[in-house]
Amino acid sequence: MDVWENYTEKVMDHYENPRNVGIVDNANGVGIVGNPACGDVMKLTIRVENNIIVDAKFKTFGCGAAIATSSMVTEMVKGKNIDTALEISNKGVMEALGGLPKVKRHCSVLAEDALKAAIENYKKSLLPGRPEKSAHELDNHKGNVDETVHTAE
Amino acid sequence: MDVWENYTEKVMDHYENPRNVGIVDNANGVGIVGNPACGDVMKLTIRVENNIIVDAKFKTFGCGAAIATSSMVTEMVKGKNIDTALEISNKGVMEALGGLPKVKRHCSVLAEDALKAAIENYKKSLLPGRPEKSAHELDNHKGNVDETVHTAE
Amino acid sequence: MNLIYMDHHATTPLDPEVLDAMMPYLTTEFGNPSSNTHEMGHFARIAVEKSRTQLALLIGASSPDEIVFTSGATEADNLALKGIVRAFKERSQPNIVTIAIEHKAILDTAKSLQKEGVEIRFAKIDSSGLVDLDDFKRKIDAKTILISIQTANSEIGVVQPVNQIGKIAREHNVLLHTDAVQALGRIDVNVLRDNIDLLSISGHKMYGPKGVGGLYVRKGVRLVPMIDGGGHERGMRSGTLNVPGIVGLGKAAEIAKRDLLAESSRLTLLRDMLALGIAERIDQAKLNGHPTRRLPNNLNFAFAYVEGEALLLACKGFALSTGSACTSTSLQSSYVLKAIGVPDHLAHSSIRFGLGKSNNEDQIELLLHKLETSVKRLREMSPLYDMAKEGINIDNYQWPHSH
Amino acid sequence: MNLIYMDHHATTPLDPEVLDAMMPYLTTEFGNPSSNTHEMGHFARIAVEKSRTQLALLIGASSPDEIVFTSGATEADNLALKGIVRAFKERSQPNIVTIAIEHKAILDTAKSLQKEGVEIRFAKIDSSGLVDLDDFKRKIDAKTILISIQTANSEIGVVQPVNQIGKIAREHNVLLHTDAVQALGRIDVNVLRDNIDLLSISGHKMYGPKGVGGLYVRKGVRLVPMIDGGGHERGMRSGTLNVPGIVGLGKAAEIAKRDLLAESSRLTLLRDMLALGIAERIDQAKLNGHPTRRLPNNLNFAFAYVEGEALLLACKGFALSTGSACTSTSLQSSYVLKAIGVPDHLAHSSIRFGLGKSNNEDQIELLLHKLETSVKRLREMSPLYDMAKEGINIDNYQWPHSH
Ligand SMILES: Cc1ncc(COP(=O)(O)O)c(C=O)c1O
Ligand SMILES: Cc1ncc(COP(=O)(O)O)c(C=O)c1O
Repeated sequence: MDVWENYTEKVMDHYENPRNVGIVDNANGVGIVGNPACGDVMKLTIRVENNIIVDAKFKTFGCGAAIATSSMVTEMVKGKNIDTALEISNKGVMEALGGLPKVKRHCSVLAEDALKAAIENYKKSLLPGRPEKSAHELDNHKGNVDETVHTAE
Repeated sequence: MDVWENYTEKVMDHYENPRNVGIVDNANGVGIVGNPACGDVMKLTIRVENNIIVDAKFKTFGCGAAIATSSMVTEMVKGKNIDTALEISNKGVMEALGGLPKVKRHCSVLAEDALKAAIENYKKSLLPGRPEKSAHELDNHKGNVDETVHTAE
Repeated sequence: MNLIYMDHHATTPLDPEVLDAMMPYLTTEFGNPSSNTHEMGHFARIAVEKSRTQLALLIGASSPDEIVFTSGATEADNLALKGIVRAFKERSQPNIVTIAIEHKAILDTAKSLQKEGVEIRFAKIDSSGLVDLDDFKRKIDAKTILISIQTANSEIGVVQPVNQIGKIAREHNVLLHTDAVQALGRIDVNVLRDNIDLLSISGHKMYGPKGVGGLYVRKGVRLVPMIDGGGHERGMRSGTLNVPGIVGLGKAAEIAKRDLLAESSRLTLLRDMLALGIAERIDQAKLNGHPTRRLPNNLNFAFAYVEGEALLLACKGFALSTGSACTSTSLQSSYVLKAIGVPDHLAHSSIRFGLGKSNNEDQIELLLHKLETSVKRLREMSPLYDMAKEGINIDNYQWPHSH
Repeated sequence: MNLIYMDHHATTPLDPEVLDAMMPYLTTEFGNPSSNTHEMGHFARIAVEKSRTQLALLIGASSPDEIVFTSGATEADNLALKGIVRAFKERSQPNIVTIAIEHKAILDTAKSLQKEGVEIRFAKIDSSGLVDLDDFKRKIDAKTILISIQTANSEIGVVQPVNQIGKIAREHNVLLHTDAVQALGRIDVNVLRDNIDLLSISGHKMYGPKGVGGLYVRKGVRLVPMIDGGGHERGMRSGTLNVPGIVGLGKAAEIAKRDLLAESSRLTLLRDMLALGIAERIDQAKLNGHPTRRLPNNLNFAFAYVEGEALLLACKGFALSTGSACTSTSLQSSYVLKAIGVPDHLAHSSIRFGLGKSNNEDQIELLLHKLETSVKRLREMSPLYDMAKEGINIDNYQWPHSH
């Protein structure tokens, strides 16, 4: 957690000027991963047209590295074919940021997971008999992508 | 043993310029007390004439306080009647020196003991049937004043 | 870079007066107090004894001889608990009564004593961090050999009712130890008034040096030393005395006593200015710990929906902390906040403000401004904030157990 | 008063370079290395790790991570012995092999371990203070969990054959601890070469600060901590790190390594000048300890028939010692001199000369003059001298048991 001297300039830049904050209008893929109990929640929304990710945005509750990796991953996927996008790994995100402190690597894993969850969610929405849902209703989580989880009491 | 700041000027004076070092010529009383294993040996020789201590000298193996108390006690007894001299206590010696550090009080006790041993030795030499001995032969110790202790092997 | 330091629970800078007092002992007066054959040792000894007196005066001890110098409060806490346990070793199934928000120096020591067969009993604390006195009393029985309760907490600043615990200890005839590290120099501490038998002191938490502290051991209290070798410190703690450190600790104690009233009222004003500013400018900022029974220099706020470290990063220029500096090498949220029932996400959103001598109103104003804008910015990025606005209760929401 | 300090076994002054290295950490860089949320902590952490490297280099360790910082060598000695004993607690009737002239930090620790059921075996030493290697081997058996032998003695400066002991330890597969406090910076110490598993270091004996030291713990060696609380130092020693002290210790180690050859040969010359001068000018002055296998800065002479403290008093202006500074609060003569068979009266007549950086030839000349005249003067006052001249053997003479 020795963040101060270990965050690269790129990380600090993406933390201070995060790209693509928000929710994509008419998103057709959404991934939410993480857990506030662990200190990180990432929500990634994408708009896919003709298998191309035409837009991607994030909302993140998390440390500086979590915000920077979220921001970076949205930048990396925009304009990419979804199959190419699925090849983006946490390592790739870290490299793009010029590296992350050891204790912060899990943030890049989270970003990869969020991306995969969003794409998977988009793919499932294409299955027959499943009407496209609004971004909000599409909220889902790694591991139980298909379940409605807004079970707040 | 915090000697440096605790020795009074008087103690230092008697240590640096000890009075009456040596063996009294024609001594008729001698006291040797202490033990090199404990770090102190005092030898006090006196010449008594008409019950008056006309001369007193010391030789001491011991710390600064041991030397100073020896020196002081020789000064205190000279010219005194032996009975008055017997009233000299370790406290009196300490007072005359302006006090001693706590850990050094035993030196004043030693000085008192040496004086008593020397006077006792003188008194015994007066008993019938006991010829006056030379100072050297008179060496004796507290507790067994009457025994010859030069049993070196 | 001109960092504004507001992490005074983690450590404090040396007071320049303290450093001045230490300098001779870092240069010409380098004697070992155990050297009794020359003046160097003598001067060192005098300096050490002066410090002992300064400490005794700070805590209201009846004699300087009741102070045992240690390498810090971690050692003092260990010595208190282990030393007493070992002194009572004939007692079968002994127990110690304490609370779950003690410093790790107490909790980890207790854990290691548990392995030796000592039962550790935790008295309840309420959601403000205050000990439940009734429960505390119930936890004490004939096998209780020691009570250990901190004077004040290093994270949430809560000040425990040590005086009342002292009365309970006296009634039950049980020894009382208190870790007063965070309290010294900030609130009045008095071992005689409060029936304290053992009290831990740390230099670097009160503008004194690191690596030195002390344990007050009331006359007549017997403890078995942890560190043997030469019989220094009435046989309770051997080792060559850290003369410059001890001199600094003594001077720090003298200053702490001298400036207590003025500095604690000044800090109270600053603290209240910060608390009020946060309440006025940032909604859903929740104070952790008791609203009034806390140290004059401590605040601990949860800024809901914003992760603490990200907020600290936004407050660059300020040295602040998200948890206890002494334990935050893991990604776990603070055990103290957990113990008083702060929900996980709020624990991760919490910031500790530890004010001190160098802080002033301008800095508080600057900090408030940073906090206000940063919290706003980060909330705009936060998916939790969106959920909250939609009326979803984050605490009860079923998050999947990801990684 | 311009005291000439020749008591460098008791403590040494801070090297000015060391103080310079410490100053930033006594002023602006006051961070707690455990604070990981701001730069202050970060800078402190870097400084601590640098020191670890400097120490590792001094003792030839393979990694800086093998250094555990402590409050001094007394703690390090305790941690080594107690930590290993507790790590081997499943072993029934364990024993430790050591020698009777170890520092009290070892001997007193051994005594307290004895109470816990650990057998302490003392290998024979000869009249020069050197360990008897054959006897040492014989003392080791299957239940031996640790060997502890000092690298060099603080009173008589005798340097033990640690390299050979290391081979024996390796052959018997037993852990080896050495207290290298007096050796560091004076002779070459190398843990890898000598198969040392644990090694104690003290700052203030090598021109570093008081209140800081270290224990080298070879990778893979497990020991149970004495001080719990937060898990600092790989879990082996908790407590806020004494950053200025640690920085100073590191710098002292760097200088010790850098200046080792030059300074030790310079000291050897001074020492030999003093020894030769004493031999030439004062009859019946007997060297205690081995004539050649001793530290370059140590001499220990018995000036027969003259009491040591009286002689020191005569040598006013010089800071010297009659025994170990760490233990001489009693009137007992040195246990080290006793253990090597020095007769009581000669033990009481012994003076330790501990040379160091500030000493020079002029001072040695001055000292020789003082010694010569003082011994002469005091012998004239000494009844023992008279006895000796008469041919009486003081050692065997039957003194009455007075007071
Ligand atoms: C309440 C409390 N107790 C004990 C300690 C440990 O003290 P030290 O840093 O002197 O080891 C600390 C701080 O680390 C503390 O805040
Ligand atoms: C050989 C030896 N070991 C251990 C110690 C104790 O070290 P410290 O003074 O760092 O506690 C000393 C000196 O006091 C010593 O000379």
